[in-house]
Amino acid sequence: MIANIPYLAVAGLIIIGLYTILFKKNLIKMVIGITILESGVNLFLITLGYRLGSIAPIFTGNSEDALMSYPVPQALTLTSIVIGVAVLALMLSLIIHIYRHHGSLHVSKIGGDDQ
Amino acid sequence: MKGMSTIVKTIANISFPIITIYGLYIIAHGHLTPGGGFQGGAIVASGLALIAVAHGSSWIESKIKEHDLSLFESLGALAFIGLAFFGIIFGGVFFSNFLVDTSMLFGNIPVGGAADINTGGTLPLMNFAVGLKVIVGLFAIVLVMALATHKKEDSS
Amino acid sequence: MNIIDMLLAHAPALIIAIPLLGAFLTPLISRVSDKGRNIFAIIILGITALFVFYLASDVLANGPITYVFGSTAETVQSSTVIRILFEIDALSIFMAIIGIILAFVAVLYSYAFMEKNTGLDKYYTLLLLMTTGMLGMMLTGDMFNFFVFLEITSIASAALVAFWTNKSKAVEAGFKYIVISTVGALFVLFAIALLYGQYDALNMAKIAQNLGLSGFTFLDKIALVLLIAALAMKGGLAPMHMWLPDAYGRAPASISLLLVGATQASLYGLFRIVFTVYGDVISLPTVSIGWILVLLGIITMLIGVVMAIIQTEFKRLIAYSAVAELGYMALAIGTGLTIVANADPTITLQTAPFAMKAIIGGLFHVINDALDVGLLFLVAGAVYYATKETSLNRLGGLARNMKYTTVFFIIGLLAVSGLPPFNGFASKLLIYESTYQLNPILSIVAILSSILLLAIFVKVLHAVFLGPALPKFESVREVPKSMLVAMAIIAGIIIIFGLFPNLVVSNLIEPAANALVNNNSYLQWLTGGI
Amino acid sequence: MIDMILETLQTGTGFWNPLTWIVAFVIIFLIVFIFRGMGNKSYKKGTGQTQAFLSGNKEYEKHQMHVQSSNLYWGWTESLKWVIDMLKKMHTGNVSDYVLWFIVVMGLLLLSVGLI
Repeated sequence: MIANIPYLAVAGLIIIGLYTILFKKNLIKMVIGITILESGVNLFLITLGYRLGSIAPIFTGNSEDALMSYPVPQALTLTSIVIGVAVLALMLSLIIHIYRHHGSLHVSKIGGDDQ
Repeated sequence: MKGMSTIVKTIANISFPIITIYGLYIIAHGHLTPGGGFQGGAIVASGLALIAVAHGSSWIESKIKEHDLSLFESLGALAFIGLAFFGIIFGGVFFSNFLVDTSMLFGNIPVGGAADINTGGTLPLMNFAVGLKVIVGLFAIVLVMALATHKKEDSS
Repeated sequence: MNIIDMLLAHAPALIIAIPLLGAFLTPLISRVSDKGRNIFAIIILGITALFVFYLASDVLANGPITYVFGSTAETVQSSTVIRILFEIDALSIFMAIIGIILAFVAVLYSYAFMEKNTGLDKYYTLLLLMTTGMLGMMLTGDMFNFFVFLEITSIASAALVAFWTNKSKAVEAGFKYIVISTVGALFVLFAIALLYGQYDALNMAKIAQNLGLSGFTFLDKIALVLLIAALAMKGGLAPMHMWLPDAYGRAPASISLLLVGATQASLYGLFRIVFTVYGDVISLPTVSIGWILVLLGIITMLIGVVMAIIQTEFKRLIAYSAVAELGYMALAIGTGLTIVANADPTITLQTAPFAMKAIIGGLFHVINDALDVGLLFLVAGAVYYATKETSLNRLGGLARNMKYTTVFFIIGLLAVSGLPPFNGFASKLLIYESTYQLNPILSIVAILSSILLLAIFVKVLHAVFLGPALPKFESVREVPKSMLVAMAIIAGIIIIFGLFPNLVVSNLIEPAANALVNNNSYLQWLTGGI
Repeated sequence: MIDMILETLQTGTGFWNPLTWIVAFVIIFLIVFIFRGMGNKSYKKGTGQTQAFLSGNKEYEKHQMHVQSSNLYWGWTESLKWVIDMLKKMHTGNVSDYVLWFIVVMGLLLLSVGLI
């Protein structure tokens, strides 16, 4: 049971993230929702690589046969975090521009052209 | 945006070199311990962001231009790609780690749990390149965003 | 000579590396000269195109090529495949040809089209990055690498959609696009994590092999659903297409052209996942994935054409018709999939030969759609360049001033609505005939949408180019030569494809369709039998 | 080589050869042209014959006569108003709704593929 708690946290984070994206009306809050969703996925990746009782996969100062968690998911998570930073920066700068045009961050301000 | 009080400025000035050295340490030991170009670069950039907040973005703007930052960003990226291209020339494959097992820089092969800093082949060099790009890139983002909000305040 | 041979041997890596290198050199060159930078971007993509065409001839003659980064293919054939590698078969290189044609034409078109804008060093950097991401998605053989390239493409294209930041609608479209892309890509990453957790592999071929061995678990089903939904959204299938008209309609015309390629790269990912990665187990779900694709395709076509008819913005109208065109591909590939992935052993590709024709038609339509819709976007951009006007209600009589543009528009019109003797007809004929044998209603809907597409574009032809000369457009002149050349390249390819369809089908499309259907050839290198 | 270029595309049950089509098109065009030549030759330019007749109303200036795009296919949009209104309501332009559609489709797929 205790081993499943990270997966429950993953599910919780993803649901909170989606809820925030879907139902919050402030653009900044939507961006926060995306970040939470991303954290959920990253946590899932990290959890996959963990073996019970393992240590961090560091070569220096550890014996070669020590039980280590898998390094590949951590590398993947890191890549995902880097991409997340780029996406976050882009979204925030677009929000700055939207605010300049409308003076508001309400989601209904960015309406479509078909209405 | 104006700078903050003298206390904040002084503390920021004192902590900035410590943060920078810590970040550079993380970059330099990327191939041995957790960390690397991005993580260390983010730490250094956060130190720069601290300075930007403490002294105000207009003060920073008078010292550094965003235009010059993009030059260093390109240089970092070019160094990274260039190393990958050198892999074709010296190692026969793109991204080949051609420095490993040579007597050159970072050429040692680690032995049993005791890797020294002179290992890793091209990896430390790529970490430096990425580190440069991330320091400059993240700082440029922070600076541009600070200036963008600051211009808005001026006009309203 | 020796150096050239050496470079050609590394063509798979260089196709990605050269635009990437170009992207980071652009800001430096732009300090020296603006004109030099524009020409530099054209040259970079020209060189990349040469490598793509060389690689295409190689792959089509000798079968799939595997390129491992930082190592050789032999060293990764052991039990764990952890290296990033590119695997290029006929389908990937077919998509890459589409991508590089679009990218090259886009950069050529930008030369004059974007001339008066500021911040062009960023524009060209992002354009080259987007090309890198697009080509990477098409060539990679690694799931996580696919995700990374997907995100690179999304970030670069969202920034480019919002390039005209002084227009509030453009910024909003960019924001919508990046939100949609990020959410979709995160679910792709989640699915990749599910697959990685079960099979300890990120390599597509390795995952496919392990999936075939272990059956079809519940987690595999969830991963499949997440991948299909996310990639279908990025590929603009209804009812998740709504970001597409926003993004296509508001981006600069050259970027709309490139976005067509990015969208199709996502569709390629969808096909690759369904046919190759899940190739051995796709017949196991009770609900046929093929029918799901067919259903999505039908909805997409109908929504696309109905919404296109009522549009008043030129590029938004073309964007909706692009949505309809995407529906054709989903319909055709889905039709093929219903037969390929059939639990009933009596129904195979041999007993139902129309499935193969459907896949060929669908893939042929991928390249035709890219060219036709792309040409229309370029014409819309040319009209905007000459008149600074996007609303169809305020345009008129431009044929008097812009003769060449009008001719290109008519070519695009006839091709996109599938009239003989243009290329759209050949692929649509294949789709009609094969879907008819699956279910007549499908081909009826397809023909109906085609007719409506013709009606839509005849309306545009009348509203924009025909009619009396309007006094406010008296001073309008033909657009600069580089834009005309860009349009002429695409129009020329359309005419060649239209006149000699079998040349294209038998040399380019059929190998791609075979590569799509037989995932064995994709998995071959794992066992060392290249 | 030439054979390969001129080959006919087999579409399963039919075939498609653009060059044949073009030849046929030219022949039909010639026939139509001949028929057209046999028509009435009483058309005269610059006379009342060529002027538009708008129920006796005065003719507008040329540039005012341009039919705008939103006036075209008026009947179609009017008769399919319910469909178009429904679709317009669907395209809100609100990014939350876009994500909602994605979640809905994903949920439906999950129900149909994952659980059945």
